[in-house]
Amino acid sequence: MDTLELVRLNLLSPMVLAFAVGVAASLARSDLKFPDALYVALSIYLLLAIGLKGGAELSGTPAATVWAPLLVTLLIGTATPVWCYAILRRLGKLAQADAAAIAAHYGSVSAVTFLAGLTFLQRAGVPAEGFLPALVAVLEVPAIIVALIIARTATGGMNSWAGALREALAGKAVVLLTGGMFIGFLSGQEGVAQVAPFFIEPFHGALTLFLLEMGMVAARRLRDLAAIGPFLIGFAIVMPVLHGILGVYLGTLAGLSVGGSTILGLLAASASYIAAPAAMRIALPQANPAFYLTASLGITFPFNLTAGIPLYYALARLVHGGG
Amino acid sequence: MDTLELVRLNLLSPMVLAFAVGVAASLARSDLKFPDALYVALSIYLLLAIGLKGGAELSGTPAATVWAPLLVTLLIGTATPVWCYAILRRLGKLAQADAAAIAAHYGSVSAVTFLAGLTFLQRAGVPAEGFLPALVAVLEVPAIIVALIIARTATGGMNSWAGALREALAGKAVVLLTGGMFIGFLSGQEGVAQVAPFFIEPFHGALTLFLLEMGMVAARRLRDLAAIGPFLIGFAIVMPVLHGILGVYLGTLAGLSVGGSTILGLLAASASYIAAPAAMRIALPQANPAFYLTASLGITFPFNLTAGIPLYYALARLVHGGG
Amino acid sequence: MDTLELVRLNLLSPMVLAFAVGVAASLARSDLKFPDALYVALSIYLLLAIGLKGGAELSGTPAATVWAPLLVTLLIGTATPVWCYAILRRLGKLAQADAAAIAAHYGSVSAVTFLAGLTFLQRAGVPAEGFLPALVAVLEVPAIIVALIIARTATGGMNSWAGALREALAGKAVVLLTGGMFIGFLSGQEGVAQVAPFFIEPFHGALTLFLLEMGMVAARRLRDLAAIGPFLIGFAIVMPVLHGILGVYLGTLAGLSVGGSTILGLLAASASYIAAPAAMRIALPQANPAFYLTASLGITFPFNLTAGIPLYYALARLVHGGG
Amino acid sequence: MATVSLKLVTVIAEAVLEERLVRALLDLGAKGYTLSEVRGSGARGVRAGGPEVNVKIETVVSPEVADRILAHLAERYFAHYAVIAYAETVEVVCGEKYT
Amino acid sequence: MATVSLKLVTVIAEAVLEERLVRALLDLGAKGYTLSEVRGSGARGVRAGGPEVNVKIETVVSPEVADRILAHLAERYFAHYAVIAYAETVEVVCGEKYT
Amino acid sequence: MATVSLKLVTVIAEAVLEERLVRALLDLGAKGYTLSEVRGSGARGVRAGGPEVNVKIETVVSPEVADRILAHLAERYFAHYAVIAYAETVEVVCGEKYT
Ligand SMILES: Nc1ncnc2c1ncn2[C@@H]1O[C@H](COP(=O)(O)O)[C@@H](O)[C@H]1O
Ligand SMILES: Nc1ncnc2c1ncn2[C@@H]1O[C@H](COP(=O)(O)O)[C@@H](O)[C@H]1O
Ligand SMILES: Nc1ncnc2c1ncn2[C@@H]1O[C@H](COP(=O)(O)O)[C@@H](O)[C@H]1O
Ligand code: NA
Ligand code: NA
Ligand code: NA
Repeated sequence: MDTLELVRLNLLSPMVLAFAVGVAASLARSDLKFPDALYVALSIYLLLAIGLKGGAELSGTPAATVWAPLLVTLLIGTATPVWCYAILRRLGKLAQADAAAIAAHYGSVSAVTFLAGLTFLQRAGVPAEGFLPALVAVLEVPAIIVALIIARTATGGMNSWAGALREALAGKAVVLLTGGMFIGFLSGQEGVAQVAPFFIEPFHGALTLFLLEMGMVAARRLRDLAAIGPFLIGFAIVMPVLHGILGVYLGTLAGLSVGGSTILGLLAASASYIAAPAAMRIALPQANPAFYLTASLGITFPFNLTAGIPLYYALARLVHGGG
Repeated sequence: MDTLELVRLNLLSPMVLAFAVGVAASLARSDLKFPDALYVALSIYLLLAIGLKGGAELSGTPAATVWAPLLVTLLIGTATPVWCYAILRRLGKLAQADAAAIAAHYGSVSAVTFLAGLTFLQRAGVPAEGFLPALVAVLEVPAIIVALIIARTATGGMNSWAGALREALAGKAVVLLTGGMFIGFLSGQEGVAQVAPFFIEPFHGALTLFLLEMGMVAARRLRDLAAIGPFLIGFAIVMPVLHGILGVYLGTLAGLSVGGSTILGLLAASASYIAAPAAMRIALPQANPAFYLTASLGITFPFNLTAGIPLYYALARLVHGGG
Repeated sequence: MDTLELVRLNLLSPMVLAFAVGVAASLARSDLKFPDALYVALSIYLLLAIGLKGGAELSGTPAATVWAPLLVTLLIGTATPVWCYAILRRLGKLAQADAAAIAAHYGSVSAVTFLAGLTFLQRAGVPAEGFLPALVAVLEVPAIIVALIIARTATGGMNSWAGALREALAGKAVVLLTGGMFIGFLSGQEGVAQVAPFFIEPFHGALTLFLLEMGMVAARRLRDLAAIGPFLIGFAIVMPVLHGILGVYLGTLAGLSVGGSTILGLLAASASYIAAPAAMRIALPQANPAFYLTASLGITFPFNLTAGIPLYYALARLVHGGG
Repeated sequence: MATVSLKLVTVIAEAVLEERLVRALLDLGAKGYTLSEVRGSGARGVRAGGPEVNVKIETVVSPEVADRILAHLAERYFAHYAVIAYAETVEVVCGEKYT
Repeated sequence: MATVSLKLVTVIAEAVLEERLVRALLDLGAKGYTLSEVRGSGARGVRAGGPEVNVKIETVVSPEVADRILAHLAERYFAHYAVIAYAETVEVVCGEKYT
Repeated sequence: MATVSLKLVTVIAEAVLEERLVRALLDLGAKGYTLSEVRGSGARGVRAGGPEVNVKIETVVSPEVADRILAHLAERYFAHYAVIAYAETVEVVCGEKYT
């Protein structure tokens, strides 16, 4: 399959099309509105499902193949926020709190982007390691901690440092992912088979429905686009690509397959919009949410969903000597 | 299968039985209550699913077979509200606003009735054209526009004419149906296959659950029965039958199969209870909702669900020379 | 399979593990929170689904095999609250209202416990009668009535006696179970097959998700543990075991299989936490909810879920001469 | 804008009482009410186990009806049920609608 | 604690009007609003069929803006739509934020 | 009906603060609270992107506690967080329950 074909395959997937429909509905000012409860229910479902599946596959994976990917993931989670902060301060001239908050978002991870990536690989017939959800869980929190340490060092005082930390670690995304992995790991393939008609088979459809809503949310964020300025818009596209290259490369070094390296690239490239915003509102309220939400949700998320996924896959094939 | 057998098949379907349970629960004043979010989530799901399926099948249909059914559907959507208005004014002596509002409802369409019809055909083993959901989307809005034009001509002033129109066109039913068709059309059979365990296979079950709630809603409307008077009660049963005959006949002319003609009859016979009420509340607030809601939701909907579906099917077989 | 293996099979099922994750999330004070609408939607789904399945299987069952199990179930429902009340008054020295309210809970039944039991049997490959859901419906209400009669006799006056009764009979659990059975019975195996991808196949997964939430709810109840005292804690463990033995024995007498006897034991052992609490709050508001909710939800439910199910199964095998 | 002074009575109660309280308000002379689902916790916290699920019922009524409602609640509900109630004065347009 | 007296205007209206009413409030000078989903029933009960789905919009404004809002609602909405509104005095911290 | 005059303090705040604010209210002397999920938008609109998800916390307290709550909020939250608060006088039955 050549690159154009991959892009087409991705753009014409139900997921990406549903995202587009959501954007269009929002721009047409439709009265279509997902109940909050549906949005929350779908995210609970998706996170738990991905954990379950990952846990079940982890139960059959020798520890030897897992430690290297885990390590590079941890490395990515702690290093990326550092240089994001430096770039945002030096080149972007952003205030300390704003820079730290954005750094937290780009160092952390978006679970939905991850799911979209897995679905792409599946459609393209590319296998990927089963334990990848574990990497999502590992990548979620470190960047938030690093960014808060930076902010504290830079600004001195800070509200509710400990509280923010505890909440990030016991945050729902982490609890559902690790909880799902725990269930999947202990009940094994056989246990997961029993719940597969609920958690595994309808998964892509539920993700499609969720992306319709994400499209509406992302479109609303775009109204703030003018406020965030050209530098941040550029940052929200260039930075994911750089992180994507890094992730693909480190993933390959750590022994991941083409599919796995694609996903690690995508994880590195993705920006959080669940765990990080909540932590930032509590610990760094002086940081302007219009900056980090518009960048991560309005720009980086759609970018990765549409262009990023096939790009990192093409890169992974290149690095693996295929392509 | 003879007519009695068809009626039995329809009445003993899980859908219709669930509707009956809903009615009974409401009459028994049970504390069973669907959360609003569940009701909304189920309607989002149903509309999107039907659009998806229709879109995927449309992608394989030559335009030549589609234009005639689309045209007669448009005809039905613009003509039926005109005579409904005349009948309601002349024979029913209703106020102008009330007559126009009811005409909008009976000219428009009920997506759930449509779904019940498809499910009936499937159980009876009768094939139907895949592009029928497109007809639902086409039939949704024109009657609302026509009725508002009539009301404006008749009464002079009117609130928020343009607003009501825009909202009808960007209303959630239209957006989800056309959005679903867009996704289904572009991602094709293969794309829809990926989401089938969510959108296609569990479909009838979700519809059954939804009809349980619809039964409770319809039963609540029946409490207003006394207020609406015998004329409107008769209208709510006779008019669907007349529209059903027209729809079956025009559908057959337009080249639809027995199944397709049944559905077009059912569409013509059905009365809106999502798009039309919202538009009427905004543009014609002086029209009494007890009239149009009780007629469409309390009488016509149950009538079509139980008696109408097998009736229009029997008609379609007759018109097609079977029977 | 020996007993240890059964315990392991049960503890490592996705359901029980999900319950444990819910407990852990609550203890870690995670911000994970199910929307109320999701909780309600899942309980509607589970009750309706179990009714549907039971009704469809009942349609093929000769009345002769059903009457004896129904009779012993009715017997259990009316007798258990009587001795519960006596024990709670004599040995526990509880106030009349408190004793009556707790008796109502332990005489009634927990539908989720029932579902967990069925799932266990299925995993263990043990067949069970299809009509068992009918027993749940029958066991739901009598204990509530008996306990209210006791309370009325003991205390004289009582609020809203008739209202509480009507509400118990038209309560949502009863309506959904019997409504589902009605639908399943009339539409038969063929009708249920049409909705199976929604109501039957994803069932275990939905139950797993529900148990995650139940874990969080149960853990919150445990905070009141100190308030309820050692007697009630003991009662909440010993009483289920005694009722479980009784249920298994009577079930065997009534001609139930090993699987069916296990379930009847489990039903007798389980304590209500939907129908009974609502009825008690209305009819016996002076009874302290901390007592009956903590006992039934915080102790008996987890006990039955983890230890009770394999225990009653082992008993049933013993009584049936297997083991 | 010509307004009339009326009483806004707010009742917060455990959810099982919803139907009963609404009926009582209307029987006592309220012409309408507005209801929302809330959570809360109070001095008694009879149901405990985390914030409790309550309903909040608000009704705009004449001072006399307000008095009757508060008296009725105090007599019938306050002792055993989780119910609180308070009244305040509000300025209403189209006052005739509420009496 | 230094506080300022302002007006809290509460509007309860059928849900389809949400967008229109919010726009009207902001046009008339409100600087913010808070909205919740409620159910209710009133003297007219135009939509009937059980409790109706409404929105409740609350806005803290200066007395003049409050007056303008009530007048606007009375003129444009009260006749045909299911809408009620009332105002009351509240003590606000950081009063400058609302005017 | 014998009633007591107390203060109803209403706090509207971004949802992440829920737990913190509830704890603060109880620490400052409130004996109970009622909480609902609302949406809204304000002068600062810090989180923007359409109406924001907030919580509304209402608590009936003595005038002194009301004052302490408003002062605490003004000091700790108003600068950086999306929080507004106001107090009004309400007539309460069974006033002893709130103090
Ligand atoms: N001081 C208070 N302020 C606001 N709401 C309260 C207060 N006290 C109690 N409530 C509400 O009334 C309900 C019942 O209170 P209680 O009967 O004390 O448990 C609680 O769940 C709260 O929603
Ligand atoms: N007296 C009242 N007190 C509180 N809310 C009311 C009252 N009357 C009407 N409402 C609310 O306003 C809505 C419209 O009232 P109406 O136009 O009379 O049907 C109702 O659905 C209620 O939510
Ligand atoms: N004038 C107002 N009236 C009512 N609610 C307001 C007002 N201003 C702000 N709010 C509420 O307070 C929240 C935070 O406001 P702000 O900090 O100005 O963004 C908003 O989301 C609204 O829910
Ligand atoms: Na990242
Ligand atoms: Na029609
Ligand atoms: Na029992």
